[in-house]
This record gives sequence, structure tokens and C-alpha cells, in this order.
Amino acid sequence: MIPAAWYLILAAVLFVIGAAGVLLRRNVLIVLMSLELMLNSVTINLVAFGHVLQDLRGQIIAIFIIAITAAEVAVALGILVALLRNNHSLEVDELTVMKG
Amino acid sequence: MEYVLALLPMLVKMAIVVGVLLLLPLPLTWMERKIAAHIQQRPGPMRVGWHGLLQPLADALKLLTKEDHIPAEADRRLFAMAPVVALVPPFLVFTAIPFGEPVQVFGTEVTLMLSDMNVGLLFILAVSGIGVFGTILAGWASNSKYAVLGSLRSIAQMISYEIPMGFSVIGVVMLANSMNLSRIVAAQEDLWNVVVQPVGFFVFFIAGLAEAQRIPFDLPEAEGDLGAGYHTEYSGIRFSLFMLAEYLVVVMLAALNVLLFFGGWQGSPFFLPDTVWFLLKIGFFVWVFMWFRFTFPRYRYDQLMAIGWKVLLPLSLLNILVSGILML
Amino acid sequence: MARTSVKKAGWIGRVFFLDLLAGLRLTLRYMFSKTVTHRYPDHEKWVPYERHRGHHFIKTNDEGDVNCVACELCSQICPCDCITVIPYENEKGDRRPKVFDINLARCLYCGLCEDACPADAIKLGQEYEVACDHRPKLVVHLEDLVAAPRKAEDGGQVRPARLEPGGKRRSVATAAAGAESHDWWRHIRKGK
Amino acid sequence: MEQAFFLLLSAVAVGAGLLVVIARDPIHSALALVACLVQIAALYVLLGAPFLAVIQIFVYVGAVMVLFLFVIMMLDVRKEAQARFLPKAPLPGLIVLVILAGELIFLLLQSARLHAVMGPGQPVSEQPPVAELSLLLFQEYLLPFEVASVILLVALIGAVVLARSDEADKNAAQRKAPRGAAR
Repeated sequence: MIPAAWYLILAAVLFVIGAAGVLLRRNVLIVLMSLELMLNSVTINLVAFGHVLQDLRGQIIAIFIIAITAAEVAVALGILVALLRNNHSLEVDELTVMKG
Repeated sequence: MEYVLALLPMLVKMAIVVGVLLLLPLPLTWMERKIAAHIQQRPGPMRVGWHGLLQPLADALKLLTKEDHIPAEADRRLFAMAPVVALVPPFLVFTAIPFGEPVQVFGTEVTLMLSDMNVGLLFILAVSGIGVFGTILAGWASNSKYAVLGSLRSIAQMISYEIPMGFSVIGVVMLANSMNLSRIVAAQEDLWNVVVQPVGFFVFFIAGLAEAQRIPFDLPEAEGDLGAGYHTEYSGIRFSLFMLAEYLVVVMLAALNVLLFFGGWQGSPFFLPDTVWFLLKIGFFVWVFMWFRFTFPRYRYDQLMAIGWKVLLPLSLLNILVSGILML
Repeated sequence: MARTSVKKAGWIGRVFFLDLLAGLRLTLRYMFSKTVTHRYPDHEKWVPYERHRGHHFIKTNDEGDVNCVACELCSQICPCDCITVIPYENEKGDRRPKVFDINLARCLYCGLCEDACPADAIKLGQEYEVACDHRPKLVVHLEDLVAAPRKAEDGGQVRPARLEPGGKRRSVATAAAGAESHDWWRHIRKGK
Repeated sequence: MEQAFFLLLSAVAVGAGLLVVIARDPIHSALALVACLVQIAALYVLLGAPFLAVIQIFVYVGAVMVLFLFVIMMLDVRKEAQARFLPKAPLPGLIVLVILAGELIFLLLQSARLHAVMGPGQPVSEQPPVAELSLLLFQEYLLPFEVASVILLVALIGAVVLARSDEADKNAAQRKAPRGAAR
């Protein structure tokens, strides 16, 4: 039997790693991937709680998260491709098109 | 000690499966070369052994002793990883494929599969979907135009054909009320699914061919226009690993076709054991794939995409709809 | 060669993939038909027709003397200058070649030497296995030309043969003329 | 046994996660993320959610990450791989990270409500049924399910619109024009 706390610790560690990627990396693609990592750590938490409480709702929400992530990635990568086509770079600090 | 005893059947089964899978390409290459030859009205390899039976060994020896070349500008680690990554999914898939009814060995019941999963079918589809990573890595790490083009093609092809492939088996899952492969086989005791689900079989067969990157859908390695596609830069033992993976995917696809639509080990003639009958069916499908390979020319890329999205996807959706209505 | 018999089947044919099925039927028929290739070095060998222009030979007369009178017409007419003839006078006072070399690496097997020969001496035979691993070996001398096989009677047939690696000059040993040879075209024309 | 599996999987997951953030080449990042996601899928099996594990491999590894790799390869980002981190001192980011980590540790150690839930854990069930999950999904959560499908449709259309270039349309129009004139 695996203590439920272990899952929470793992999720926390992955979340912090993902956050580090989002905050520190320069490449937009890697920032997006770090976001995925953060989403996954949250999903681990949900499923772990569902397992501990013997409730399937945790898994249901995880499924929704996965579905929505797929949509998010499709749109985000579409935006990236469009940005790059208009001669922007992939660096986070240069993507300032919407700045007033 | 008890632990080891409990694990023993599993270990034996694993050893058998891995051993057979590793040796399988030898007869398959011989078969493929012979079929190719006879379709082209020539005898094929005849010189090494009786009717060239030892030819695969000679080929293997040649591949193993060839220079293992890595391009100068290649990403060396990924280049070395790619063939292994390509090999993992086909092996993984065989953990979920049943080879017959459970049998009695020394008084204990032994299932003829490594893992009896409730979500077996979905697992197989998912794992065969990640088979594309080997191709992607190989193409990217080679740092060559042809290889990158090949892996770009394989990505697009995989994504487009995974969808109809997944949808086409839903009819089967609905009929069996389960995604467990043994139960799907058990549900076909009276009638094989190919009779009930001809459209599903058609879509699954074609999408499977495309998913396995077999001719006529072998765009990623199209030697006519891309050199050899994603494994242009590979030689020697790494290349042979790609070949191994390719053959395993073919066998896996044949096994899936048999399990899902041709009743698995059901309906064997009275004298054949179930498992042998099942393997014979798989062999038949492998032969069909090779027959297709040496009959059809390669599709053009836009035709490939058009078939996937405009023909197979609507057909599979229609199949789900119609079989759902009929089952109600 | 057999051909598929697909007519324009219209959209019904396209829906049911009649054209693809016809292709599959054709290849299936081929698969169970006889092979058309020769199993050349190991089991059989194709002997070309008599009109074939292959490796040269020099005819001899009844006394075992070469027909050649060393007139050097062949070496004059040779477009690639591959024949070397040096004449001498033998005991009987006849003009005979002392040296008769043909450089097969230069020869283009045009057969002009055959036409030019006034003594019916040099002929082009049906041998085609002249490959070798050392270039000087391609220069054949008078004794080779005399010893070279003459025209085969059963041209256009497939004869039993056997590969003898490490053998003498020709590594494919052919059976005697007429032994179980068969007409290869028999299989090919049948499908038409 | 299970604990050993958990430790192995989570160690690999954390290592791969670190590699995602550290790697210079986006392709390496993406592959590390793939490794990490596969470990997480295995963890789902330990958590008695094999269906979710398979979905994770199917959607995340088989589709989302492949899409990432496709875009990375298409955009040819080898030039971009020069600078790894943000140029100016990422001090604010680091501070935020430290605060975040501290908060999480504090919560995990101190929160009473969390400890009320966290027991020794449940045993891993061998073959959890998929049917109950689907019943719950299609009965109680039918509306969110439909909403999710609509969102996916919108995303699909949005991605297509975004990826279409205006120039391509213009080029197509130009290419058509002279042909029409010649006729």
C-alpha cells in the first residue's frame, strides 16, 4: 500500500518543476510543455484523492482535463505557427504583440 | 519463495513471448522475399540452404557485421535511442494479446497471455500509437532532409489514421460489451465479427495498414522519393532493429485483425489445437499484407490524407451509428 | 504477359474497389504460376541463338591446322583496333599467324572481322562468360581461340549447367549439347 | 513491491520533469516530457485507474506530444536553442518559485484537512471496472461531457483558422488568375 501522501508530494514536486519551466525558460514551446507538466501534476492529485476516497469523480475530472488539454494544445500550437509565420521569434520576452 | 513461485509462470510466458518475437523476423523475411519473388514470377533466394531457408541468417550476419555509421551532424544520443524506441511498442502490445483459452499445466490454470486487462483493446491501440516515436526520433536525429521529411509524414499519417482505427473497433466493443480481448473473442463464438461488422473490418484493415506504414501507405520510408525515409542514415545493427520492429508490427496487426474480426481461436477444425489455429490465421493475414505489398503502388501523399479523412473517418462514424441503431 | 481485364466500371466499381481487386487477382495468379527466370549459374544456362555474336573462335581444317592465312584483314577492319596479327611462313610455305591476339576488353563484338575474313577462319561464337578479375586475362591468344567452343547446335535453348567456383577459365560447366535442354520461351508465351 | 514501483516511477518522472526544464533542445524537452507522462500513466495504474492510464498514453503521448514534436520539427527551432533561460536575472521568478515550493511543503506538512483525508492509502485493486466509470461519465456528467466536446470542436476550427495563412490564399488566387486569362 502506498501512502496517499507520497502521491501528493510527487505532484507538488512536479508542479514546482513545471512552474520553474514556465517562469524561467525562454522558448515558448518549452513553456507550453511545462504547462502540460503542471496540469499533469494536478491530475495526479485528483486521481490520488479519488483513489483514497474510493470515488470515481477524480478520474472523471482527470478525463475532462485531458480532453481540454488536447484542445488547448491544438489552439496554442496554431497560434505559435501563425506567430512564427508573421516573422516573430519563439522567445517569450519578444512576443509582445498585444502590448498596448 | 512463494512470491517467486507465483511469478514463475509469468516469467516463463514472458521468456517465450520475447524469444519467439525476437526470432520471428527470420522466417518472416524469408516468407516476404519468397512471396515477393513468386508474385514477380521468380524463385527468390535459392542458394543458402534448401530453397534459401538459411538466407535470413546470412542477411542477419551481414547486417550485424556492417559498419555502424552515425552521421557527423547527427544527434548521437537520439540516433542511438531511436531503434530501441521503435522496438518497444510492438513488444509491449504482445503483453495484452491472448493466444488461446486458459490451459491446465501441472494442475494450475495458466492463461495464454501475459496480462488480462479490462482495457486491453484500448491499451493496444494506445501503445501502437506511440510506435511513431521511433520514426520521429530516427528522422530528427539523423539530421538529414529525407529523414526529417519521412518522419514529418509519419507523424501526420499516424495522427490521421489513429482516429478511424479507434472508431472502427467501437462496433466490436459494442458487440462484446467489453474491451477485454478474451471476452471479445468469446463473443464471436457463434458468428465472426467480420460478418456483422464488414465496414468496421474494412476501415480497421486499411487504417491498420496505414498505421503500420505498410505499402501502399509506406509514405514515411517511400524509397522512390525519400531515399529510405526515416532510416536513410541507418546501417548495420540499428537498421536491423528497425526491420525487426516493422515485422513485429505486421504480426501485431495480423493478430489484431484475427482477434477482433475473425474470431480469434474460435472455429478451429477438430484436429487442431486452438492456439495453432489462431497462429495459422495470423500467418494468413501476414501473407495477405505481403500480397498487398507486392501488388499495389504507393499512394500519393494528398491521396493518403484524403482517404483517411474523407473516406475512412465518415465510414467509421457511420458504422458506429448504424450498429448502435441496430443493437437498440 | 497477362493483363488485367478491367473495364471502366463506373462509380460502382470504384466503390467496391474492382480495380484493386483485379490487381490482387493478377498477382495471386502470378504467385501460383511457374517462375520464368533462369536459375542461371547453379542449375541451367541459356545458350544464345546461332546468330549471337559472342566470344571468338578460329576454325581449323581437317589436318588440325588453323584456317587463318594471316592476311590481317580482320585487324584492318576492326573498328576498335583490338586484333593483333603477326604472320610467319610455316614449313609447308603457307602464311599462318604467329601471333593472333584479341583484346576482349576493347572488342565490341560487331562481327566485322567475321565478314572480312577470306578464309572462313574467325567466327563469333555463343559464349558470353568472359568476365574475369585481371585485365591481362582478357587478351586471348591463338591457342585459346582455337580451343574456344564452336557454334552450339541448340541455340535458343536452356541447358542444364552447374556452377564450379574455383574451376578453370569458365566456372559454369554446361552439359553436352542436346542434353535435356528446353525452350525457355514456352512458359513466357503461354499467358498471352 | 508497490512502494518500490512507486519510488521507481516517481524518480524517473521527477528526473524527466527536470530534464524538460533544463534541456537545451526543445526536442529533448519534448521527449523528456513524453517519458514523464508515461511514468504518470503507470502511476495511474497503481492508483487503480487503468482506463485513465490508457487515455493518458492515447491522448497525451500519442496525440498531444506528437503534435508538439510535429510543430517543433516544422518550425526548425535549432537556432532558438542557443539561449536557455530568460536573459535578465530571473530573480522574481525564482522568488515566486521558492514561495510556491514553501507553500506546498507547508500545506503538505501542516494542513489538518489534508491529513484527515490522507490515510495509509488504499490497496491497489486488480481489475477495476470500466463500466461504472462510463456510467458516471454519461449520466451524472453528461452536460460537462457535451460541453467538452463542443470545446474540442471549437478548438479544432480555431486551430485550422489560425494555421491557415492569408498569403497562401493570395498565392492560390494569383496562381489561378493567369491560367484563367490564358483560357
